[in-house]
Amino acid sequence: MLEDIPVLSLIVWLPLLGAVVTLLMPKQNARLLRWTAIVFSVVPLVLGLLLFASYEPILGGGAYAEHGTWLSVPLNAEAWSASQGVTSYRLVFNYLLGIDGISLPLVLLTGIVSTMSALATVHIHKRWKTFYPLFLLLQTGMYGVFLARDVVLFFIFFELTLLPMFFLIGIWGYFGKEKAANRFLLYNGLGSAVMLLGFLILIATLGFSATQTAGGVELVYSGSYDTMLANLADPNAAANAGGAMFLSGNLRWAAFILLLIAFGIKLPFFPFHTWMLKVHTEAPPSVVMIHSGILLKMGVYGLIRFVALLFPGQIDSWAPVLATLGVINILYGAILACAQKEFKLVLAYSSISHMGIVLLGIASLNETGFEGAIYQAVSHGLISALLFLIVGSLYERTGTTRLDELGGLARSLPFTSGILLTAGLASLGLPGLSGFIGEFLSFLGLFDTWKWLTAIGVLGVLFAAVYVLRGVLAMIHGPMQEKWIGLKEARFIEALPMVALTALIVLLGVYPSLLTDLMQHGFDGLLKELQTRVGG
Amino acid sequence: MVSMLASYLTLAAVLFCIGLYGVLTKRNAVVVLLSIELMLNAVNLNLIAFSRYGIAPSLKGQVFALFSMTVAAAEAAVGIAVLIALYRNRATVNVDEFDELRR
Amino acid sequence: MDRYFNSPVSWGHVGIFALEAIAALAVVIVFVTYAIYFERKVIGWMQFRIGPNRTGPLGLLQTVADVAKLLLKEDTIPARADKALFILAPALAFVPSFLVLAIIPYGLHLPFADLNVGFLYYIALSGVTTIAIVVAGWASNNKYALLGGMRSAAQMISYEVPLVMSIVGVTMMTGSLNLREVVLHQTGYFWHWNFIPQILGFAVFVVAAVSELNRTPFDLPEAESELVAGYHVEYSGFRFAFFMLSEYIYMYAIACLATILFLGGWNPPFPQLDFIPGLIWFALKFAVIVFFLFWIRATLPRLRVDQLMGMAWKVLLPLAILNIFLTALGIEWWG
Amino acid sequence: MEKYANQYVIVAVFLILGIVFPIVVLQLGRILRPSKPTPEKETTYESGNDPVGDSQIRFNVRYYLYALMFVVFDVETVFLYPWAVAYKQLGLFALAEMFLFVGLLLIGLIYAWRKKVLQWNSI
Amino acid sequence: MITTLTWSDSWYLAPEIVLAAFTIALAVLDLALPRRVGRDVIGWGALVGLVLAGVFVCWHIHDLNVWKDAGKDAFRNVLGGSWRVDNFGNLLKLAFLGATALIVLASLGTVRDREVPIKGEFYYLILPAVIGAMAMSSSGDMLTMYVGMELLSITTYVLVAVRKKSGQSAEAAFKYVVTGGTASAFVLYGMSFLYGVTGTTHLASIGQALPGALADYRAMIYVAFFLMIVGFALKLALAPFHAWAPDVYQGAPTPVTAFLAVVAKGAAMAMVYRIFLNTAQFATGDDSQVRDDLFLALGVLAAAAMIVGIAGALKQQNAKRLLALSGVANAGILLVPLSLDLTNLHSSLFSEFVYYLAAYVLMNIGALAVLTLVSRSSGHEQLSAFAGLYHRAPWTAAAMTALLCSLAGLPITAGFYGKLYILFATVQTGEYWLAAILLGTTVVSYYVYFSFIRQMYMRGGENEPSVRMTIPTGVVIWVCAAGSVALGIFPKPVLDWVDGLFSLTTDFLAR
Repeated sequence: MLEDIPVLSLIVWLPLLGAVVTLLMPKQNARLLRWTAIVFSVVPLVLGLLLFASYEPILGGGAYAEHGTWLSVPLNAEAWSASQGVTSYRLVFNYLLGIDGISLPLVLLTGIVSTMSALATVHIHKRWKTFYPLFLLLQTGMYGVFLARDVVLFFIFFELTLLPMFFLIGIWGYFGKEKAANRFLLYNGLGSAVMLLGFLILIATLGFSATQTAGGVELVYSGSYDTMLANLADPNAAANAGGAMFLSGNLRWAAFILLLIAFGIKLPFFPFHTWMLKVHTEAPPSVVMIHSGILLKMGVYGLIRFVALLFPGQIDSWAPVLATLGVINILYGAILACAQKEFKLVLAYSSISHMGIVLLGIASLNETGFEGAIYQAVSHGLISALLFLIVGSLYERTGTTRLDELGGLARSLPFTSGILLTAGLASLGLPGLSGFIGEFLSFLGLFDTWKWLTAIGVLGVLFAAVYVLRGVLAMIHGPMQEKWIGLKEARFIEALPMVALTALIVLLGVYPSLLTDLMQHGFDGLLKELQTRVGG
Repeated sequence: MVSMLASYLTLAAVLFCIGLYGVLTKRNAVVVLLSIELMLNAVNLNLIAFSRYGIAPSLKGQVFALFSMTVAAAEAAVGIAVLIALYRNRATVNVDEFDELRR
Repeated sequence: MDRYFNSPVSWGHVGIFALEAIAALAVVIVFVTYAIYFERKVIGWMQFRIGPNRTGPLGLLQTVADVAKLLLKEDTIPARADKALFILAPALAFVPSFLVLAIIPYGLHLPFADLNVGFLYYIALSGVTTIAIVVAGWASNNKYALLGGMRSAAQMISYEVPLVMSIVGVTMMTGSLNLREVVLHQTGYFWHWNFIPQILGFAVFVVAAVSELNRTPFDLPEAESELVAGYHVEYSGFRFAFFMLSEYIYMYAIACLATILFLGGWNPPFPQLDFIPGLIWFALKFAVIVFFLFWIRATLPRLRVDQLMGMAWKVLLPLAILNIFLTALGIEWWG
Repeated sequence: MEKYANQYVIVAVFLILGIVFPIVVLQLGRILRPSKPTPEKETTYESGNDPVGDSQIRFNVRYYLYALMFVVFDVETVFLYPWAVAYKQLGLFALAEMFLFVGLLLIGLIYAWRKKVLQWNSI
Repeated sequence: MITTLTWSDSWYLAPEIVLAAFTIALAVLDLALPRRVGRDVIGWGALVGLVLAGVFVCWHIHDLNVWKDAGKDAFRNVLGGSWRVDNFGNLLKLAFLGATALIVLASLGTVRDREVPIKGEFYYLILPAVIGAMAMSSSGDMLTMYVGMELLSITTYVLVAVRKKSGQSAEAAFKYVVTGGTASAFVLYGMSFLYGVTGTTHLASIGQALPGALADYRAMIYVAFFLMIVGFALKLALAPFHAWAPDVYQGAPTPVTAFLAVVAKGAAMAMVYRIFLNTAQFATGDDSQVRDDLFLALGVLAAAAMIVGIAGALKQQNAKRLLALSGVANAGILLVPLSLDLTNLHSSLFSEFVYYLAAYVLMNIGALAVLTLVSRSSGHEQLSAFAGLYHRAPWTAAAMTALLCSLAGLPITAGFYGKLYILFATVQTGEYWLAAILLGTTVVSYYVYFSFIRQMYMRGGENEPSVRMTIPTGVVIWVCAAGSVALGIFPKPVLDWVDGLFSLTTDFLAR
């Protein structure tokens, strides 16, 4: 049944349709706008779940690819046609959507977190008619990123997330919102620029294909991911054969490093992380849910899809570097998180730390590690979404999220505090909750190759216990403050996502193969390639 | 004849440089306009020298010079007109004082 | 003459040309001397006076005496004048006026510099005199002089435009700017002379030329009644003489040009009369023009300054352009 | 071409003579004429009044406007001459072109006229 | 041999002749109309003239297509080759005419007596400027090009100074005259050397003669080209020769600023393309040293312009100066395709150029039209004039956002694709440093352009006066915004069209 409808396109474009629909609605009716947004967030989620249900890992998701030529730009062919009978010489941007074990979990994550975040938009108090279109546009961008199988398309969706985020942070954020928005824009803009350069190198070398048609030769440059993989594998392809379009070793390294930096900024790596702190503290909670829950995962996805899968040789030799970076991230994030007085910052630094674990997973270069990385990404997405949901709901009631001003909330807000505690425990990697599985798989993968680094990394996880418990406990226990007595417990519309997310976290914690099964075959090609390298 | 060409070209180059120097350093707006004319005249000299003693002498250079003279005249006319308008506003022709547009 | 032109340049040529130039200078000085005399006489007659009659027979030496007086007169330079420019101005006025004479062909075999640019050469050089006049007015540091100089500049540049344009018709008919060829083109009966087909151009030329000469009725720059003497109010002695000299040389040149461009140069009015040397015909026509110039000086009052400027731009210029159109059409129609 | 240079030799000779003549005559005059300068003689002549202020003032803008007009029209006539010289060889279309050209000039003139540039209101 | 204009030639010059005729007619009309009659009618007349000229250009394109289908060369040499009717010129002419039409239309809605006191002049002086621009893009001879360039320059000098009473306007005009004059002197000086080496001013003949001359007069050829490069850099306001641009753009009336930024710049760019492709591209084969040096110099200039332009715009508080500096950067981008090697792989430089030019036309004119509206309501041209535009005029703010996205090069807009093609070309030819600079400046430009967005959406503006929109200006703004987005979503038809019309061999190599 799913084969008959363009399900991937629907997932991508339905939120955009929703954006258009909200634009047509009356300005003052916040409730109508919100529910429309929720509906248009739920539908893609449902489609994603259907996909999940019918997904057969062994096929690698091939059944759900959607092909189409989107733009076919003519390049002036005279110079070539004169000599080689070329009839058509074009730069083609494909509309290629596809899904596999790597992207499906992230698509699901996007659906879940977006829906929850849409529910959490009750905290938004102004300019709804601008908010919801942007919010939905952002979703289109995110789905597109995870589903695009053409680098240009990927890039466009990637950029498409920038603009709405800029507005969402800049208009609805807190006091330093403009600065946060600027910083977000500049860092991510830089990241996407670097990425584009890397992609263009790929297109100019790997994206080239010549087909013999009836009329003559047709030369095409395209950003198709599959073409790239095919060209990489084919020793006779122009990219490997020398000449003008030769992907030389240096070029390979250049593209590798460019893409590493691009996705590293998004992830974020240690020196590029400052923008993220601002966003975490200044953006409104529902936006941070998306940002921390999904946008950071775009970095993970990109690292795996474009850095690891396309450059096995390079990543092979740089695995120690990546692992070191990962360990730095873990320790740096963890140590600084211990020192923060602002709960949002604790969470922000913990994100850095958790992303370090993802890096470790990737650096391990084995299936377990990769699975761990993605698992960790999904799980962190859910956990941080939940945490920020709670933060948002607390902030609405208390007007602060500073640790020293809060305390003893457990008495006035028992339900919220309970969820907060669960989320905190998940975040620090308590077995039985999803956080544990991701960390465990990543370390397990890495342990095969880098035992010492693993050990240091695990040390970081111990810190996690310190900062999470310090933060959470400071808020829910401790001396009860007078002014927090009369606080109202979470409303239904807030409680619903909290419960849902908690349930998912528990589910993933106890039933990990729900996701790992999906990923089974996602890395086959890469691993084979690595094996030949290591072996030969 | 080649030496003739060289001397004309040198003269033109000197004139051009004087003109350029004037444009860049002179404080009186009228002198600046004069300097531009000097540069254009250097070019005319060049063109005419080439058209007579050039590697491939042809009349085109003279025609070109004619056009360039006309254009230079028109340019000077507009330049002076603008300067008059400016003078009416500022009562000075010192280019250092044309600083209302700040960066 | 011709054979000099057809052989390469040598010092010998330079010598001969120098003699020629000196001859021209002598002729011009004699002309100026007696033109002034003649002018005073003519005006005198027209105003029922006698004119100069004391110095020499019939007063013939009057101008000579005047020149001698100027030569011996004390030369004062005002203390507040700009000395360098003050001294430069008269020479600057004279040099181009003299240079103009280099191109005037008096006869078929008596050309001086036979330049292809012909008339343009005259225009270019006479423009320099305008500068000299402005310089004189400026350097004197005298209010009358400055006004005179500025007026003179405005007037001369204004009238230069119709003057130049009035010749376009002649050029179109001739197909050359070369003065000798202009004359050769007018060979034949006197109705082949340009002044009949180019009557409009001729009229514009004459009016503009008179104005270019700063002569009455267009002598605003030196209008005695308002500006005392205009730009040369501070000049005395021989410096003053040089301004006068150049003014009269221009008169000479314009008369020659009018003869050449419109009155057929050295051509006789009827080809049958060509036994009389061309030089005589030239001189006759020249004399008529010169007389005409004196005549209008004696009879016409001076224009007001706005009338003067208006006339150049609003009357002469459109007429000159009209003349170009008519000439072009005429050539299309009648070949 | 070489022979044509003769014509300019004449011009050069006239130029030299034109420069030499005033110098010679003025030097000659210096020998002959008296020179007894007094401050009275060297005052600027303003009909017997003592001169007030400097006379080297800025020109009225009006003069610049005329200068502009002159530059425009005089230079345009430069283009008329080559056309006029070659007119008989050019044919009817050249006539149309020149009508256009001169027509443009005329419009310029009318423009100046309407904008009262030609109205002389200075002394 | 005397080559004169013939009646058949006048058909090829029809667009220019139409414009000239309209100029004259409108000038006369302006003189004849009594003072109290509004001058809008002249503006509409100018618009009609522009459209008519555009129709003739399209007609030419059609003719050329017919010839091409018939197997003939798709170009025509007119007046002994000094004028070329080819699709390079035709496409650019369309761009210039369209841009000018937009500007005229926008100013019909906004030009107030304060902005341009003598409106009639403004409308009919813009037409000869366009003729100049068209001559620059359509000439096959340096002489004609030069005359076109000066026609454009001199009319724009006047246009900049058209606010007679404003000291700013006059000051800007004077600066423009000085730099413009110096630039022409440089260009002309370079041309004179090129002429001296080859004995001709006809571009194609120069191209043929240069390889021979290269052996003996190498130094002179270098001098010629580098002088021209300096001149053009001045004209195009490429860094480090851009200092005049912000002053002039700020001082000029906004419609004139738009014209300078778009048409004047585009025309100079067209001239650079024509001259360099026709002549400097000569040294193929053994001795490509000169060519490599020249194109490297162009690349360096482009890079410098991008960097300096955006860096200067970073701290700019005056919206017009900011757009001027962004224009500097954009000129750099427009120059990039030319500076790249013309190889088997990269031969689509013209499509890249013309597409980005079209994008630039739309986004710049749109942004300046919005600026006119906004500055009129706020009374100044600082960035803060945009404060809270979202509240005051939400639709205009939305349009401006689209335009700014295009300027910044965000998907999916014309600016994005324009940059993408150019970037792809740089990568194709292996000029990674240029790609890096282009990308780096693009990132910085986000900050620059988003400062408008910050003002519009994130600053209060409830107390500011509301923005009064007029229909023509509104039309222009929306045409530009919609065009920017539409070109971004459907670049293919445009590029297919350009690619089908333009041909390197016909337009640049055929003599």
